[in-house]
Amino acid sequence: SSSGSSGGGSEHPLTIGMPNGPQTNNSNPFMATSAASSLGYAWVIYEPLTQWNPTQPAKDPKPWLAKSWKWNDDFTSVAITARDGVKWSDGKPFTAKDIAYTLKLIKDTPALNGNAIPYKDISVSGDTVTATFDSSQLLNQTKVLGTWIVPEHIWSKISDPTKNTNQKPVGTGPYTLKTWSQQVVTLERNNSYWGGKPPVPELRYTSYTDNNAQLTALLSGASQWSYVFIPDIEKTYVSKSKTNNSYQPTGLGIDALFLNTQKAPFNNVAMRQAANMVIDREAVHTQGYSGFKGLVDTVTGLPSPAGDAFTAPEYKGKKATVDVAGAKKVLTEAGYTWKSDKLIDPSGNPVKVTFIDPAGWSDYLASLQIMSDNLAKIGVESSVETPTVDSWTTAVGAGDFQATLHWTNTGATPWDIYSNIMDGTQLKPLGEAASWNFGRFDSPQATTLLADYAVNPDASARQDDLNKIEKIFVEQVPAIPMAAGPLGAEFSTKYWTGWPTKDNPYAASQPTQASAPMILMNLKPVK
Amino acid sequence: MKYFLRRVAFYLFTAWAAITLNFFIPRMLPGDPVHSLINKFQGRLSTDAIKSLYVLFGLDKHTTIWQDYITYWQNLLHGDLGISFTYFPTPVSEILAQALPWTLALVGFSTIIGFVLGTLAGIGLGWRRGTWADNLLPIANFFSAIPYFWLGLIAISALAVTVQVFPASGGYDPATVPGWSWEFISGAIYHGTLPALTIIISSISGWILGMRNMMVTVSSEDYVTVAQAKGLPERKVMFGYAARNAVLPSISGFALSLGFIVGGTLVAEMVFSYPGIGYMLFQAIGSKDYPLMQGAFLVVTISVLVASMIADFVYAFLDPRTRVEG
Amino acid sequence: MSTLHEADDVSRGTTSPAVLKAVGLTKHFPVRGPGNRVVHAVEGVDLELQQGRVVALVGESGSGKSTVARLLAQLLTLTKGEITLDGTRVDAHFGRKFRRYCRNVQMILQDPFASLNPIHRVRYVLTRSIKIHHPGIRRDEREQLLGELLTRVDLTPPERYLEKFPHELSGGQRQRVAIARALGANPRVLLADEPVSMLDVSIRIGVLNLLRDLKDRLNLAILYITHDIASARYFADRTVVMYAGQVVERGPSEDVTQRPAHPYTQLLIASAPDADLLGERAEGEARGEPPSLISPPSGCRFHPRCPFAMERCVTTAPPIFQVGEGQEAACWLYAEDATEERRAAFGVSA
Amino acid sequence: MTITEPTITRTATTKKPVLEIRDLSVDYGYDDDAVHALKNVNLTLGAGEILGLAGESGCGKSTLAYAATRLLPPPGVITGGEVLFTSSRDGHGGDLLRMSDRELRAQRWRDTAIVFQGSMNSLNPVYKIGKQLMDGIRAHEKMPAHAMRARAADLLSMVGISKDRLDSYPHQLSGGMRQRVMIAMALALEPEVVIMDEPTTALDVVMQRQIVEQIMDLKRDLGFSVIFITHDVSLLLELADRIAIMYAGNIVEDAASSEVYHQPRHPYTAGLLHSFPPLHGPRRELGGIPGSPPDLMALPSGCNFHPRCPFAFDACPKIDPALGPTLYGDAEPHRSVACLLHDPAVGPGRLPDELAARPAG
Amino acid sequence: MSVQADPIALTDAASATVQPGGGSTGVRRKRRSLGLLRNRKALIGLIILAVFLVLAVIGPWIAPYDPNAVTRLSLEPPSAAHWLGTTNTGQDILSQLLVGTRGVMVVGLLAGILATFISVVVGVTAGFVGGLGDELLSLLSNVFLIIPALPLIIIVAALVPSAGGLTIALIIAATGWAWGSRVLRAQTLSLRKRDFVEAARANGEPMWRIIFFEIMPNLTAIIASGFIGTAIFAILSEVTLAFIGVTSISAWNWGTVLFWAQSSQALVLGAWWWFVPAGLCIAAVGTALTLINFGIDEFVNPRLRNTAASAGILRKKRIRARIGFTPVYRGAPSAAETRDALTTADALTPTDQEVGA
Ligand SMILES: Nc1ncnc2c1ncn2[C@@H]1O[C@H](COP(=O)(O)OP(=O)(O)OP(=O)(O)O)[C@@H](O)[C@H]1O
Ligand SMILES: Nc1ncnc2c1ncn2[C@@H]1O[C@H](COP(=O)(O)OP(=O)(O)OP(=O)(O)O)[C@@H](O)[C@H]1O
Ligand SMILES: [Mg+2]
Ligand SMILES: [Mg+2]
Repeated sequence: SSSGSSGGGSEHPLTIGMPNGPQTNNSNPFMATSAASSLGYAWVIYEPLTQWNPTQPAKDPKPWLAKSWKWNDDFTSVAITARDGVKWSDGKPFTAKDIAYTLKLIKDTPALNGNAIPYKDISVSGDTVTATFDSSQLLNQTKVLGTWIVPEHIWSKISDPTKNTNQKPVGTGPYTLKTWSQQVVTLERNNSYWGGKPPVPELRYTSYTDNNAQLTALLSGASQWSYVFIPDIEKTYVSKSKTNNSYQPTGLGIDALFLNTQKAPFNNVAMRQAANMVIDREAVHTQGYSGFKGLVDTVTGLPSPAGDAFTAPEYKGKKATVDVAGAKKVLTEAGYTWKSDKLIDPSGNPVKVTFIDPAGWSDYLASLQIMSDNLAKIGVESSVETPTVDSWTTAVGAGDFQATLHWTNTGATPWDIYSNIMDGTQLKPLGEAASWNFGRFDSPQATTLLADYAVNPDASARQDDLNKIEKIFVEQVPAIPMAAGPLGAEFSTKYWTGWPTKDNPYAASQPTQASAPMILMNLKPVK
Repeated sequence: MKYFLRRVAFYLFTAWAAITLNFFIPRMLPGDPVHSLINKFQGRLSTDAIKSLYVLFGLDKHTTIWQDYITYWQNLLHGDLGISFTYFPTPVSEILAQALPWTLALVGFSTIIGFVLGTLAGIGLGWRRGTWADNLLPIANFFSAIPYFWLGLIAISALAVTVQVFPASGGYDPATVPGWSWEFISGAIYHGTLPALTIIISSISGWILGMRNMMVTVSSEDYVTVAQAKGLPERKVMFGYAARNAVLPSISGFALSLGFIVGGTLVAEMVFSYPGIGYMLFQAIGSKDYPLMQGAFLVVTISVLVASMIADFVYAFLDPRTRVEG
Repeated sequence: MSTLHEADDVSRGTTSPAVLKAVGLTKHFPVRGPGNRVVHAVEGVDLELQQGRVVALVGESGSGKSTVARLLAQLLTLTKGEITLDGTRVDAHFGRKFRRYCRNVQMILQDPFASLNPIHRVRYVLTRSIKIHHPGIRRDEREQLLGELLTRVDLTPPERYLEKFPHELSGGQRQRVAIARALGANPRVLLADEPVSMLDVSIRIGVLNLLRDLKDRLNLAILYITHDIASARYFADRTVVMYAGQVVERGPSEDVTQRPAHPYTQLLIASAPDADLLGERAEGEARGEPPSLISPPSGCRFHPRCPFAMERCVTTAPPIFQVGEGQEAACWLYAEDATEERRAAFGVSA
Repeated sequence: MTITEPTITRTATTKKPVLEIRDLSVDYGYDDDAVHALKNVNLTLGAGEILGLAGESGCGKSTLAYAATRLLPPPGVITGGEVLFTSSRDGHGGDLLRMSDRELRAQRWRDTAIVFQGSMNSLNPVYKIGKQLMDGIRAHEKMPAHAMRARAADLLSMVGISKDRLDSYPHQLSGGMRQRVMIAMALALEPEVVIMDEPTTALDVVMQRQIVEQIMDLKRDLGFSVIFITHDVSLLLELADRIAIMYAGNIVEDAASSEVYHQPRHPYTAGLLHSFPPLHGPRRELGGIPGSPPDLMALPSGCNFHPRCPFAFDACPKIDPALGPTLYGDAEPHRSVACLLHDPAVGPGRLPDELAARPAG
Repeated sequence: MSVQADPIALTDAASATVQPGGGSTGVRRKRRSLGLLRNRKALIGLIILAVFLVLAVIGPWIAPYDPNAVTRLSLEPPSAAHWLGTTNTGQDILSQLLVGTRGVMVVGLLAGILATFISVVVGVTAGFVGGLGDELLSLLSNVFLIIPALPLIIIVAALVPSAGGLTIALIIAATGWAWGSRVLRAQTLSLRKRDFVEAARANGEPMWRIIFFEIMPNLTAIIASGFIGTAIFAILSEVTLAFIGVTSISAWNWGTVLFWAQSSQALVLGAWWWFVPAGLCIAAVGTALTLINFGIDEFVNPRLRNTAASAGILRKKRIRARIGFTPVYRGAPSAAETRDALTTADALTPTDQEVGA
């Protein structure tokens, strides 16, 4: 069932699985809801302007459909030069006009502007497109340049791109859609790919209904590449066969225990610090997350190694460790007492904590249970509540919680993490829905620093800002970092090698990331 | 005739009630599809997207519920079930059309097999009651008392994981392309076997027990004794006289219990990751995908109604007494 | 063999005033379904019950006997007609008024197995009856009354029966309990709807004798419903014969059974098994099925089965004609101008 | 305590026997507290005879009929005896209680047919009556379909139902018609013995009369023998050649019907006759039988009837009488009675007036 | 659930035997009052149920560990310390099951009681009032019967912010009453036409007393059986909902245990001790309840009863009780008889034995 060409290499198709449930025939790359996005094959059809490696965020992006680009000083304008010799899979040439068309499409269709980029003006001259913005895009560089490009000659004929399922996608990528069915989407090699002949003859994307099914498929070899939660991955998956591999690097986005700084007991900084000192991140990592999400044990909350370049010198290499005695000391100094092993706050009330996360989020809940167990060591009575997702969303937004495990956005810099947790611009009174800073952390200093970091073009001044932000984070403990979302994948080296690994971390390895074509072009058949 | 009219009126009313219920319940659900989507991605979808998603899903407009209800009916009558949020912008009808055949095949097949086998077994057990056959009852009893999903899990664990006889999930062989090819169909049958088997096992015991009790009851009716007195062959007495009458309550029970059965297969589809409508419904509920939820529930309900209508008419066909009396 | 002779005399006269009187009793049951069809279960029945007398109501199954009884007991609402108790019109189906009526008129049902709730002991059944109809009675009086009731129906000693459940009693005993329950109200009228037809042959007579005894002692008016015309002759002073919801003949029991006037009564009597008539029986002339009560035959309802049917029988319903002393029949054969036909039918002039 | 039954069954019939029931015993229940519903019952049906079986409700009439045809439903179990069928036409036959399933099936309906108590439930509600008439024929005879249908139509018209009723369902017929259909069905294969269990009880007198007359006519035409079960003694007196009276699982008297009527020999029979008010003739006071019908679970000792018997004497509670000759012995060769009054050994040697009417001949 | 004087059974039993004379019925009465307990199936069911009810009460106290307590002992197979092993977070599974018993029982019973209440109110009313009211109420229950319950429950459960035990019980009750009400309606309808109701009315008994003292007591068996049926439905629904993660999983019940097992991929990890015992517990309770219901069925319907009770004797005596071929049993076969029997047929099968050919 492969597309003809022989030549010594393996003719094995690559089977890619995702545990995303049934899909519909929808290859609209703009929709997170489309099968193309959900399974990831959008990225092997449509390609971005540049390839940015989130596992090494400090590094510059790699040119992809853009040959080169240039930002102005205050990051309100970018000039992008299109690569030559690229063809759409229908044979039409790819030009800067296509880039301009795509950016305009995003600009004119708010529903497609998923990154909320404030485009102002887009113009073409020759092979260069210039886009201007309403504000500094210093933080959004990768998002602007990560945009995938669609062909103007096709999309301009689509009446409403937000309602289009794009069932015959035409892109520049190394593969083209061959057949689509609910369970298997088959892509075949694009023989006129600008980057050369893709080594894998055929890709088969399968959507498994849930994690169990996906894991079973991985174990049986039915899936060769996937990204799925696997508990105790070493034992469960990797050790099962010597061709089973997993590489789970992290990016700059974390799971943190958001503490409500405007509600007892975490309105008392001593209490937050003490909690930070007794929670066993190692246990949360191994048992709560079953070792799946990356351990974040830096004091700054920045995952290592992705965040190492951004860590303040004073915190470099510093790890958060369990220190019950230290925690008790902090509490005693702050006026806390114990009565028959129960912690009593300075105003004489016993300290009680309710953790909250939605029913069904088993890794979060298991982690919360561990934390709750940890807090018992300093005499805090705690429980875990599990509302429905919706009431949790509402409660967390309104600040109606004491502590919840929640993620942050993933960005090119630590700004997203800290802003999501501490930014005063997101601060809302209790009871009003906030989209971030759920803990109502109110530090004008942090707010100013974050704002400056977002626009200041001077690199060292920015690092300075960051150092100060980190200091506030470490001392004030607005949240307790726990784990970092993995950007990795499980893959089999039975037929193909050349995957990103710890030693060669050239890309985030999930099949649903924009880096997929880069990885695919890097694969080599196993003899 | 009157009987039929009454039944049809009843089904129309039930359909109306279900459709209306179907309209109002999702609207009372808290939360919205955008946040559900964000939550589903747990950080992998940037919160920047929230605004664009609201626009995308058309949730930035406000209408009264009454207007909505009218529009809902209008659309429904035009066969328009709206656009799914989860699979935006795929129309719900398309998603359902894709899922329905699987469910129909799986549920229809296993329900009918379960019913037929269970009824036959019940006939046998009821006819030979007081013999060793009675020892089978506790087994049937046990199977009727275990939760379906658990049976499914055990079956997967035993027959798909430990001994890999059957695939653990899916509706057909991923290596094949859906179509009327033998490869595909045999794969689909192969994939459907384990779910079907578990559905049959868990539903069969109910039919067995019900049918057996009816057989025992009917067997002591005079007309069965008369049939024996006439010296009819055993087979004829057993099927033509005893079973033929004993099956009547089962059939009307079948009509009414379809709702339960369909509920059960929803779980089956979830456990076996079967690409059917029940799974869709469950997904839709999770992601606050009202249009899909409504569509799936509607289809499920309407299929139950249609099936039970058929069962009703089969009953009327089998029982001459209903045909004249109200 | 002679005890009943006086009864014969009373049955002819209607001197004593009626306790319960029904005039033009009519009951139509609506039929489910399209149209306003009804079952004409009872149509224009007149009935009179007198103190110390037994009136038997005979007729084939479905002729409306039970419906008459239930109408008289006010368990059903009348479609037409009126019921008077001691000359006052009654029309109450629930509440205090109904209970007052019940105190006077009590009913006994056909099936003693079904008319006692299996979950209640005899004591409960009788206590309820006493409590309903003697409100505010003292406890010891009540106990005494219980004993009396059981003794009155020959269930002695009473203690032996008080704590029994119905299933522990024989059919005859159950029917006695049912009678005792009715007597608990101290009624003046007993409506007995086939009170012995479900009982074993050997104990039927016992219950009937008991009822007759009670009638004499308590001066009860009894409506005795039966399809066994021989037992009507045995037990009742007057007999009323019903056919398809209408009264076709009435009169002193002896006259009605020995000299039936209406062709239907004649058929009924000819059909009843009687060993004494062995061999004398002529083959039954009247065949056919009871008529539909939803669309009853025009004219005389018996005409499709009547061997003597005439033209006017088909068109016009016959009024009641006097045929003898106290005996009446609703049949055109007894019209003044029908002597010819009468002779043709019976050979001799009546 | 009990007298051992006579070794030779006393045949009360004068005709050649077609069905002989010997020492038939039946229990309901399988364990020790089973109800002994029939105890060593003997009964003989002569060819062409109508044998009436009367007695109170629950005395075992139906049990006898069903046990003799092995149609007794669980928990009934036959614990002894034999039921001999001997064809009066070609002499074939055998003991029904020792036949295998197959033999029994073949024998049923062809030799012995049965009309059940309560016709309402005797017809399969889901089949047309034509089909039900025909499948009995089909099971025993090879016949083309149209011939079978014609036969079914004949049968219907034989019992006075028009043949277009073949396509009716049972619920479309009235009670009387259903009962006639049952009779027609029983006669489908022209059996030699027809057992009728209260075929008319549910019907009113007019209908009962019609059906009884019909049965008499058919019997005259087809010459089968009938066991006619009812508790209406007066009907039997008219109808039957011979009557057997049952009480509490035993036959207590077996005699020609006129003898039963005019010269009852058993106190129970006499009492029974005193329970029917006469329709004609002088009105007389009736006493019925005191006491209540027996409970098979707790039967009185000795003669089961003794607690209700006006003539009981000291031996009655001790000895269980067997069916034997009357006190008049050979003067009444064809009748038998189970009463100690008739037993010269223990009885008083003379009968009370009520039971002492001299034998007719 | 009252065992005493089941009325339906009594009516049937009474009419099945001859009307017993005034004589000694003491033995029979005693036997009957033990009624349900004499039924082996029901007895076994009651015993199992009792065990779980006791566990529901004392479970939290006898649980060896705190079911929430996290330890480092991930996925330990059963051992002396952890009889049923541990979860991936090192929680003791036995403790979870013990603590979770109460949740299951309470929801099952609560939902059963609520649903039974609704079904009694609707069913008896519909059966008793008749006419239009009956039509409407029957329509309502038929609609509820036919609308797929589980999807509806899932949707409704998603509607409430935190679906705890009480809520779930309410929802299940709201969707699970229809069957019971149908049965009760039919029964009430037939009871209403019974003579004893008519007789009570003719005696002057007020309407409410007729409903509550004459009709309702006769429905006990059906109500009990409906209650048990709903309880089974409720328990299965509850664990199913917990399993698919629709309801709150903070309170332990067997469904929650299974939810955790499933979401932590216990199946794949081979941790059978995590999901097998919970499933068996559910099955045990379910079986117990069905057994009790069978007992009630056999109690109510004498036709179902008699052989069940005497199966052992039948086997011993080698009698096969069946319709249309009454067995002939002539006592334990003597040597001679057996030889006789052997002459024509193989005496080994009970059929031949009973025919004795
Ligand atoms: N509630 C009712 N609704 C409709 N029709 C009824 C009702 N009750 C009685 N009937 C009809 O009224 C007619 C007379 O019935 P009723 O019970 O009075 O007869 P009956 O003479 O007592 O008969 P039986 O001897 O069988 O008791 C019958 O045709 C019956 O079908
Ligand atoms: N299934 C049974 N279990 C126990 N005893 C039974 C059973 N069936 C019948 N009997 C008993 O057997 C005895 C005989 O019953 P049978 O039906 O033969 O009486 P019958 O004379 O036909 O009465 P009827 O006139 O009421 O039809 C009765 O006392 C009855 O109680
Ligand atoms: Mg009546
Ligand atoms: Mg009988």
